[in-house]
Amino acid sequence: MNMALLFDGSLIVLILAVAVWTMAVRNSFAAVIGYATYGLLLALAWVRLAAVDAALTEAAIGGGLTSVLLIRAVVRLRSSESAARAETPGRVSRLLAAVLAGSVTAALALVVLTLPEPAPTLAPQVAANIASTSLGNAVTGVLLSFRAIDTLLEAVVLVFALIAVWTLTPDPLWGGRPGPRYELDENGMLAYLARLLPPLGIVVAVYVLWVGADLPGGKFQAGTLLAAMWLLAIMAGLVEAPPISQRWLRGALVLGTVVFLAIGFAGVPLAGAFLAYPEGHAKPLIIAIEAASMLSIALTLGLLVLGPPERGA
Amino acid sequence: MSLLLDLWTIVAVTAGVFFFLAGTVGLLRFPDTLTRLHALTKADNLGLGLVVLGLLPRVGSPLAGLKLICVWLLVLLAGATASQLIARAVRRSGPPV
Amino acid sequence: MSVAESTFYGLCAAALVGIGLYGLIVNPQPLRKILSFNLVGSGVFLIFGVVARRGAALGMGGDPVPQALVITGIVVAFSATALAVALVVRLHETTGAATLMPADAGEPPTP
Amino acid sequence: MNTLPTLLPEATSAGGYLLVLALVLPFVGVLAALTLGGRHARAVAMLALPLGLVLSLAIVVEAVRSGQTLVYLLGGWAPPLGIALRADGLSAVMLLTTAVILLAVACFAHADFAAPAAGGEARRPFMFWTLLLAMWGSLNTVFLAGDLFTLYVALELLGFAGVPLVCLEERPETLQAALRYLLFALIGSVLYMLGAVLLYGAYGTLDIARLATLVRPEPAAFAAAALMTVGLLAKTALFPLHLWLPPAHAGAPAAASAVLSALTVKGSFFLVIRLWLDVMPGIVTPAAGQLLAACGAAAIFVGNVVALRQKRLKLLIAYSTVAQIGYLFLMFPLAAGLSALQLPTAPAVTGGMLQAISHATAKAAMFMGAGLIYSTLGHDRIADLRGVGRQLPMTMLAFALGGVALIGLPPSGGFMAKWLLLAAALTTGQWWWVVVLVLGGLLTSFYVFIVLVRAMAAVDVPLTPKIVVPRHREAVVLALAGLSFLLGCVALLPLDVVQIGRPALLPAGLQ
Repeated sequence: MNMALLFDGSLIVLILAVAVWTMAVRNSFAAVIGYATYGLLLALAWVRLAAVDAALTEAAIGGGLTSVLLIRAVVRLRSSESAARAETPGRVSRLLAAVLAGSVTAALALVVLTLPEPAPTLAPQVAANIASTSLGNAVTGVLLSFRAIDTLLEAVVLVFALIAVWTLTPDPLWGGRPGPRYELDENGMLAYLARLLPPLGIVVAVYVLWVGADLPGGKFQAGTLLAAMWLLAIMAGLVEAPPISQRWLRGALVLGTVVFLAIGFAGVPLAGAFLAYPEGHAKPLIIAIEAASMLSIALTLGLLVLGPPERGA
Repeated sequence: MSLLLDLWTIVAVTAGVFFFLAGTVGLLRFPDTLTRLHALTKADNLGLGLVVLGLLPRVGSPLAGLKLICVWLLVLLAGATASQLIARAVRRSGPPV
Repeated sequence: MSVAESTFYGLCAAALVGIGLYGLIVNPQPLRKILSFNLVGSGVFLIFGVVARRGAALGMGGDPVPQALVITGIVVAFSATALAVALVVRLHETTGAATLMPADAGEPPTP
Repeated sequence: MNTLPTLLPEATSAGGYLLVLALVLPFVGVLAALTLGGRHARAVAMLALPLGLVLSLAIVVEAVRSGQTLVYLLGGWAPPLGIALRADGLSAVMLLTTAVILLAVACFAHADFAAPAAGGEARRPFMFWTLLLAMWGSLNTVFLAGDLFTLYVALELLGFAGVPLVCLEERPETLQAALRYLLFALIGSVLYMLGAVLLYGAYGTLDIARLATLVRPEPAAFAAAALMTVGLLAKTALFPLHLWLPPAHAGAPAAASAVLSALTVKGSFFLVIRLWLDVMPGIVTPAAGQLLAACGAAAIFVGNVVALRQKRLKLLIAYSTVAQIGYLFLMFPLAAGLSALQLPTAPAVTGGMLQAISHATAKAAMFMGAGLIYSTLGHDRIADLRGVGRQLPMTMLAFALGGVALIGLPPSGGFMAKWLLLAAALTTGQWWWVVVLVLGGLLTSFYVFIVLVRAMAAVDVPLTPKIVVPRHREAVVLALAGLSFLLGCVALLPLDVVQIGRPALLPAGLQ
């Protein structure tokens, strides 16, 4: 028991230290690397909080994909860094900010310490109703059955974000390919890795999706893995990023949401409500939604990292 | 028997952690990118290998053991690629800021 | 891990929100602001995690509802980060600079 | 096993399926526009918007007919485990307003954002129509969702639809404005979510109706209320968090500015109302209401005074939005103060909502009018507006009517709104808000008259327009302005739609 306490204590101290360092360090590149480290440490914290699904998501998206995104950005912004840094606010505003941030922290700490005991929880209700979905993973049950609308809207969020990113395309390049052209180095290590890893990654992604019904995992984690494999192949120069005007690409982007909506509406005549599943068929339908969504999520995440088109088709 | 296994786990994991520690110290203290990379990859690959070896007797099923070994191999692969890329970037464009 | 120990993570999360907020206000570089926003977000999610952990019942390690919300939240935060980063990069490419404030913050730019 | 107090079992109500359709239709439109490609985006929008107008009309009719909140339990799961869509009078009215304004904007922008004749898709038209649908879907979600986390997702959707609308024209300053807008929006939603977490931690539900019965005055609830309110105020651009708004709203194309200024800020404002009047009426103190309204009063003065000093028409209108947002917040001390006195909160809430709708219609008309002026003159410098009145008579009439609504002269919607607020202020003895209302109206009238006088000034040589604006575009603007002008007549209706589903006669303490 004491070992556990020691572990939790060190982890928390480490997380806070890395967070402070990420904020304080002058070099932005270092800050981004700090953030990647922070994401991985945070995933450990999630495991300690018995939220393995969240840990996987945090490690894959919070730590992994966000870091790739930020590293790419920081390299491109390097030339403007010193100019922007010169604008650091004066001592008074820093003090005010510290007071504000400090009081928010104090208020939150107070609330955390006074949270009711025993804690209110929906776990019993989830446990009582999860049988109707025949899922073993309660989190997947919440995401795809009880609170399916949130998950549906989240898929819409991803589409909106991608549309918003694409708005930033310079007019002449509309319909072009996102990201720079990556040269393939046939004998390079990266090309080797990009040939070796994706088959493995795809297997793992399908596995993560499949077990997500009963164990930690699901479409987001699997989709992120696929996105990472795709990005790896693109950055190694093995495949090209597709032009954003491609019809198949558009179709694949909305596939998950369309399947979700279709099954949702099928629930009206078959199960009596939008987003309800017919008795006994919940699990296969949910897996169908998850499989379609995984593809759309993978493509969307990958394209979000690549950014708006930068060259012609 | 179980005492022996326990001892093996303790020794191997401790040794592994030591290599991690050494690698991290190297990362923080060595003067330039290449030597830092050297310290990091050498020590971490070995460290993780020892930790995995130490944990192998404790897994419940052969499948779980296989997963552990896969983790080690994947980290080896990723580490080797990443450090090679970093080293090449350094050789081409000089040390980063 | 007992409820009491999860409280430590709750305090950690409160501190993370504070650290992130401070960085968000003080750091002038947009990219660092985005990073700070992610820090605040992760702190908020961690509070979700603590709330979930406290709600452990009936053999579940935590209340699955907040855990599911965290997953949604992380994906939404990533989308927001991607959009913000794309904006900063585009701004940098059009103007050669990536600052948030025009010369005078109160006076909006005129074309 | 569950310590929550049992509520009346909630069930899907008769017209509940309408809510699902209203929620899903715009998103289906976005997906269709994305897959079919830019050439068809406009057609999709022009098909979906009238359909949506019919839907929202049906929702209003159904709400009036049943006199109750419409409910739909998604997936058949009742809250707190599941999520309910709800449409009370407030939601129904806002749905209708949104559909009307978006349809008007779409008619106005029809020619501006046509797909290129040469084939293929172009960025601007594709984005405009997709984003218009996206904005619509986000707003409908805000109005219908009955769950704090779903509302968080809706808020993010609102931001993702609004930010790209700002930088549709890729000028550096609009990119900068969009970035600032995005950062404010993100801080706002993260603070909002933080509050939602605390509420879940304390009460174990995110459902608005259940929270209303559970919330007690204790640290978690106060912290949540404060965080969520501040977050939403940042998104609504209430003074002193308004700095992002003018450059963002003035930099967008006219049709986009109209949507952003008329509707987008109302989305987060709507949530403030939900929060204060529906989620935590019992714990909001009169002092907090006074503080909110004080910010509102400051916004009225600062916004109006800065608007007076603007040299460009679009910036003037944008600053006037800052001021008009201030009016929206005057309802809180009046409503909250009244509920403390255990009197009906009806007039203040109705007044606040009327102000929101009246400003939405008037401001959309004014921004679109400014767009027409811009395309006629090639600029929108207020000093050089001379002769526009002759060239664009309908637009200037629309501007005048919209201005009347902003000032609050009878019989405009703005008049009715301010009258109701005034009456509420007088009955509760809060005379200082009367002073604010009157002075604000006076300041507004200054800049409205400055613009009108400039535009109507006689010219010897009629000016040669850069682009001849087709009459039907002017007509759309005039129709919308006319609507805001005649909105005051709703007082003649026998029924106050806004009060449907609102237990206004029962102050929180008695429930």
